[in-house]
Amino acid sequence: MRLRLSDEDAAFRAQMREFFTTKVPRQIRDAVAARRHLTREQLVESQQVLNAAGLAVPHWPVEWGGRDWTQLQRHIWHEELQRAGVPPPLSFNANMVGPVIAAFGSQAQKERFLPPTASLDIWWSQGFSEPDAGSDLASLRTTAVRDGDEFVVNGQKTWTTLGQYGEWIFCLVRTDPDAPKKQMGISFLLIDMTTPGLQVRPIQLIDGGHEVNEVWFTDVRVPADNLVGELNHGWDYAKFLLGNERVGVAPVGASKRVLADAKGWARSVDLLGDPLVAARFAELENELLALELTALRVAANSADGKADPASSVLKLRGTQLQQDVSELAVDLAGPAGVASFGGDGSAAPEWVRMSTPVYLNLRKASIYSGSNEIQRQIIAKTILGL
Amino acid sequence: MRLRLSDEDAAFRAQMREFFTTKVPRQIRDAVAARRHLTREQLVESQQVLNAAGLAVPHWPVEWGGRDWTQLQRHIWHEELQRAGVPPPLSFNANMVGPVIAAFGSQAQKERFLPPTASLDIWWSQGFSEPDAGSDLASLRTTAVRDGDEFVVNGQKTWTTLGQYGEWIFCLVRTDPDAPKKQMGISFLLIDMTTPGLQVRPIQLIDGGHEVNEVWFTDVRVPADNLVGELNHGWDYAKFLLGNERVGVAPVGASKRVLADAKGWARSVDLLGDPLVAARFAELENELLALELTALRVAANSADGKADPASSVLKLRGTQLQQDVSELAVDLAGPAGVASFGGDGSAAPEWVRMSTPVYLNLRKASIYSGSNEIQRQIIAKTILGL
Amino acid sequence: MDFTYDAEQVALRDAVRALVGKAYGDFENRRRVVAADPGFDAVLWHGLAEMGVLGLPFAEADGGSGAGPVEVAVVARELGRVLAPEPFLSSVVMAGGLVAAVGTDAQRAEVLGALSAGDRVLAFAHTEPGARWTAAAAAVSAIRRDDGWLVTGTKEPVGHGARADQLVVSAVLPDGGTGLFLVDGSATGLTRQGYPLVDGGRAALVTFEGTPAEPLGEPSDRSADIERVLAGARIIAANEALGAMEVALDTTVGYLGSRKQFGVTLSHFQALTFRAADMYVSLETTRSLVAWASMVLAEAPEQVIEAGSRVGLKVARAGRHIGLEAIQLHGGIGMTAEYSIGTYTAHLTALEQLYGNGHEHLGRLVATVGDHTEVDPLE
Amino acid sequence: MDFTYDAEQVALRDAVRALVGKAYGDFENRRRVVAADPGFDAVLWHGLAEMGVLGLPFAEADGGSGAGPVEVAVVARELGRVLAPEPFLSSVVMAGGLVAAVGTDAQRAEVLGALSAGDRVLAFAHTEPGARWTAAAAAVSAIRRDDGWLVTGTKEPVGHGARADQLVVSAVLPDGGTGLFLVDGSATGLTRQGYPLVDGGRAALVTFEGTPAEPLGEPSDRSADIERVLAGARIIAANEALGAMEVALDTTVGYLGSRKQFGVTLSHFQALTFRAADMYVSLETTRSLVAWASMVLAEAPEQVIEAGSRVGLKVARAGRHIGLEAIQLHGGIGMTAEYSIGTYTAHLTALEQLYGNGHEHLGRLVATVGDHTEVDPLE
Repeated sequence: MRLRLSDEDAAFRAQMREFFTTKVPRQIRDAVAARRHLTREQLVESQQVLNAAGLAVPHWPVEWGGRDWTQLQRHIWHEELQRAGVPPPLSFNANMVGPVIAAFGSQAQKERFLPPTASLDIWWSQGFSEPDAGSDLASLRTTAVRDGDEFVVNGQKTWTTLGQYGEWIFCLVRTDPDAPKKQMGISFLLIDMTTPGLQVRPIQLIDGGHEVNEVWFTDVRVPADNLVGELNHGWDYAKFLLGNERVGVAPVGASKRVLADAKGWARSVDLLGDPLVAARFAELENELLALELTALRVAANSADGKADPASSVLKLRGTQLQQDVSELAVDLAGPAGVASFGGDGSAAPEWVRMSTPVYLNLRKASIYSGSNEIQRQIIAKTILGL
Repeated sequence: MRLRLSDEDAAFRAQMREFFTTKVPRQIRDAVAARRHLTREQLVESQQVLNAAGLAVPHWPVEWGGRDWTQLQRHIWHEELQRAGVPPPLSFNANMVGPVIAAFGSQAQKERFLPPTASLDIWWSQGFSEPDAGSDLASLRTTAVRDGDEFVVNGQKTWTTLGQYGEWIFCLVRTDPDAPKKQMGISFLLIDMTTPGLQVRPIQLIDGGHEVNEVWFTDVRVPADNLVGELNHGWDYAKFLLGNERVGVAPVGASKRVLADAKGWARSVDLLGDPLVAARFAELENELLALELTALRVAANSADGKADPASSVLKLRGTQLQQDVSELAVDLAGPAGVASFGGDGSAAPEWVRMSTPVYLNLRKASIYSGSNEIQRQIIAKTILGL
Repeated sequence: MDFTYDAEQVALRDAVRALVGKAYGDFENRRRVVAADPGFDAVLWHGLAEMGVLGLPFAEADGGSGAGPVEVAVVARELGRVLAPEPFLSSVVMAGGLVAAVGTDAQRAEVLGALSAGDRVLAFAHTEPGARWTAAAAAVSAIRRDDGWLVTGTKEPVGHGARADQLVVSAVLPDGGTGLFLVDGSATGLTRQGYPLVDGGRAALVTFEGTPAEPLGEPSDRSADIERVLAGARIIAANEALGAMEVALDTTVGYLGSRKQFGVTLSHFQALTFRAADMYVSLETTRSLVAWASMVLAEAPEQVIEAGSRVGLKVARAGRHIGLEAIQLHGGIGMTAEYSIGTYTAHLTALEQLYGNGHEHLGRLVATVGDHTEVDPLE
Repeated sequence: MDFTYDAEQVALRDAVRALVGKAYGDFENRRRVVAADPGFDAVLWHGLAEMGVLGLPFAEADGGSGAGPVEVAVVARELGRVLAPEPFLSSVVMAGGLVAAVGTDAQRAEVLGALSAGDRVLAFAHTEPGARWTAAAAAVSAIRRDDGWLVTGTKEPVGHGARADQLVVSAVLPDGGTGLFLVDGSATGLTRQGYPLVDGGRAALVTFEGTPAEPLGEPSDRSADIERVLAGARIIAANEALGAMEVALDTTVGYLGSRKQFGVTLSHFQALTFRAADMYVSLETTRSLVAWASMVLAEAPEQVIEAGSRVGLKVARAGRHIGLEAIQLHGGIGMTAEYSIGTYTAHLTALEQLYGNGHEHLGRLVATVGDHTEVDPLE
């Protein structure tokens, strides 16, 4: 057992911290600290700054821009990024479609897609969930029927996060409706979102924001070259995509940053000295420490490359704590918390105004990307054998 | 809506309070306040004081010692009893076998059993649960086979609370193993515990006490006259027994009394002024108030005689709060809480010494008499229709 | 002791339910209404006036119908069930309540008459930037000028403050203490910037700069009246929250019973139905405490402030429990503004912010926990 | 940064596991041992000594084996897994730890040598009636008499205080401050009344009446040493609690997978398996914090007191969560002393009481929460 980082890792950490706090434009990091929705331009600019320095997709194959880092280094990279308020590289690009194309795509697909995916010159959307296929994803019904050199896609996807900015969308589509199991007969298709018949409709969320969308496909024609890997093997690629991340599953760094900021907020309303408030800080700080150490433990000890079951723990507990921190902020905000949409017409500080929309928005954290019920299911079945 | 008790009910309340705090021997009430296990003699004496005044079995038919009280009066009786630290009449007698015999027994059974059941001249035990029939009670396997004028009983019952004092035991036994449903083919039998072949074995609990027992039946011969009601209809009587109580399901009065005493304990260790401790008192007091009002609401508004689904709410929440209060006591006790078995060899006050065994013992509250999981099941199915 | 509505109260409940149900039974309609200023339905507001609802708590001599707090509670619960965005709480219960409590005969007749008739919307301009549910004013002060009074300073958030025709304003008096004043919506030196809340409600930043103001009753310290009326409003708000929680649970139960995943309805997943059962326990115990507090408001004025904190704490705890579980048990659809459930949660949050959150009420109860041995609702 | 045991630590773990497993792998055997005084197995105690376990934390010059806190933690976790009742924490970690910290060369060699050899059981007589985990003594004082010192007063609870051959006693010094003394088990004026704890452990009320005592090291204020050794003991106790929680969860999972109700195993009830999943989350995050605190104890002495409270809080929360759920998920059998699970819960409770409960540790963290912006385990 060893508490301290090796000299090499400590230097790596200092280097990351230096880069993130000096090279990524301050107004972007300020927007993150203020818990605002970022603009498309801000997200693109930030990722391009990272990518230019080789820091956007470190977990990709080296050939395509990855770095041969240890899991611990990836963890440090991700924590420092959050700590500095740098928006993480767009997950659909960096963590989802990129690794799938790198692992299962054709050479032509790799060459065509991976560089602009890393640089966010292509903005990807995710086309997985459907109105009747949420936690039960495998029951999806969007179809792709082969017609010559093309697939013809019909159906509807939903919960497409930031789909309004999307240029391409990677979709799970049903290519064999007669397959014996519903997990079979699904393929992984890349679709240009400017193709005729594809329509994006916004869904307004309870925080008033526009973050997710429905995507409708009506006879959308997709070149057969855009099939990734083998026909009817899409479920395997989806599982790979959903299961291969071990770093960054729990938003520890971001929650710690918000909690640290919240101490300042509490001071500003004379509540940090209130024992009942201080107790919530102390409990949250301790639980976040335990979670951070769990993430570190997973990262530091995963040299054997086994998929680590603890990712469900990180996701489950990480989102709970993220939500708890947001709830504390609402309580600190007090009556002025109602002024969320007051803008300059309100005397309330920005942290107060953001508190309620963020609190409501973060309800998604325990629903999206495998709800916490799904995580408990995974823990009970896979880890505990129940 | 009306907040105040009617003059009549207020007078009734005062009368109950007067009786309980003056007629029931102080050393018995002190033992309850000290959270000690009561002796058999104390329980018998207390119930006989109540019974002599017509206050032991008020919910029975008037003919057999009951009082024609409203549900609200029964509620007041029960709350004042707990408030004064009077042990409630033995549940097996007063709430279980008594009402069953009164409702379904023969005239001879009523005459023979009801008076000594009310006066605790017969101490009843309950023979329902079995090692493989806990929450799933209907799967019980103890058999009773008719042989002439007798039943021959074989099997094992468990969790027989205070069975070491038992003189008679009322049992659910399987009389028709071939019945199409397991709920059918069960009968309700009264058994003299001195009958040869009946053996009681103590089970030590985690608080060190001896409160429950196993009861073994080996060719125990029971007169057929001791069958209550009809053969193979025992499940109906058990449901009646388990479902007919609406008053006293939640131990609100007792929890309130302990919480009030705990304020004194907290003062004695200089912790009532600690905001984190005071907050626990304030939360518990508020939740107990809400629960007491719920019990009152059920009692005051149940004139229509419908079985009230809220009894599951009262049981579930009542036991949670009872356990929470006991947990607070452990925290107040601090290091000296380990001295549970120190007796006079310890300098710790009795409340400190009792804190841990009581806390552990009360884990039973959410397990016995329909576990809290069963209560949630009832709420989900019966009330919410899920 | 009786926890049930009497026949007239049931009739009132049914009438209000029918009226607001017609307006907002379709959630899409509510979305439309709150999307545009003033954020409520003027026609429905007049309908409520015609039904006598807006004058319920006021004496007949003042233009009201002289009903009691329980009737007001009945109305609030129905408004809560459909998230009716009308300014009943802010205008009738709080601002109107203060006019009734401290206004002169003439003020009561004039202001409450117009309010009861639905012809005038009031607002209570009291909370100040940075203040936390206090009864005293600090950032707005009043000075006497020859023939009248002027108020200066900032209030926020003021519920429905931009739309209000007339404001009841709390202000520091020249000799200290918090006085109450009436300010006309068209007064000089009055600036109002309105905005929507996350639940579709409305509030405003209201600035006074030497704005003419008329003392409500005598210009003396009214902080005790404010505290009492605020506590009463908390109890009425708790009824509104209760209505919202009832429907939030019903909606969730309906969803669990109909939404299919993995080939069966969600009601086949015990982990979910048990959580619904726990929500029901929260709801039932809240129902009891809300009923008790409403009866205290009607019968035991000396206990109203304590009852306000007790019900405030319980509603805060239950509102979060039920509101957050309702979204989680719905999953993705619970996050959308198009579907109702998330707005129920948002509204429960806004009610806490406007009437005091759990931390606030717990703090108040903590301060008095050593003063009594037990809490006895029957004494 | 490395959270794993090295090869030697794994070997130590396996050796201890084998030894204590032979003694207590059968829970009935543990029941037998704790039923009679002294409440532990003298043969096993010597076995641990022979294995070098009792001298682990002490320098070789003092008769120990000069290992570090991580090795001590490894042992405690294994003892926790089988609820071994031997006085490792009280005798070796606390009393022995103080002798190592402040004893003279001669005292260290004499006392720690005998302790390491299994020939002498120590106890730390420190907690006083009514005291709550403080480092200072108040109810026992020491006076100097010609040729030596005498101590007078009462200590309780003293872990294994009745059986101990020698006591390390904290006492108020004539000039103030808390000194440490050695008192022989056969000293005059020493009265000990031992009793069992709910988990089968042992403690005692210990009374000194002018009892001869030998200063441990110089008779000066040792409260800082006591605080530091207590914090270290908390971290070792957390390892013992972790071992107990691991087995409590395993046992519960095993029960859910095998116990049948309604014709199927309990593992078919999602409401139960999800709760087991939440227990696992508690366990895994506790595991991480315990490992961290153990490394702090080994590498960062200046952080030990804070780490003791952090791990104390986490272990208290997780211990209650896992301990209480373990009983509830077992149902009736979880209430019985014959089956193991309830005793795991009782032991977790006793560890909190002896080493500081959640309220205590939370209070300590609350006092310092404003002193730092964030907690960074990598700094």
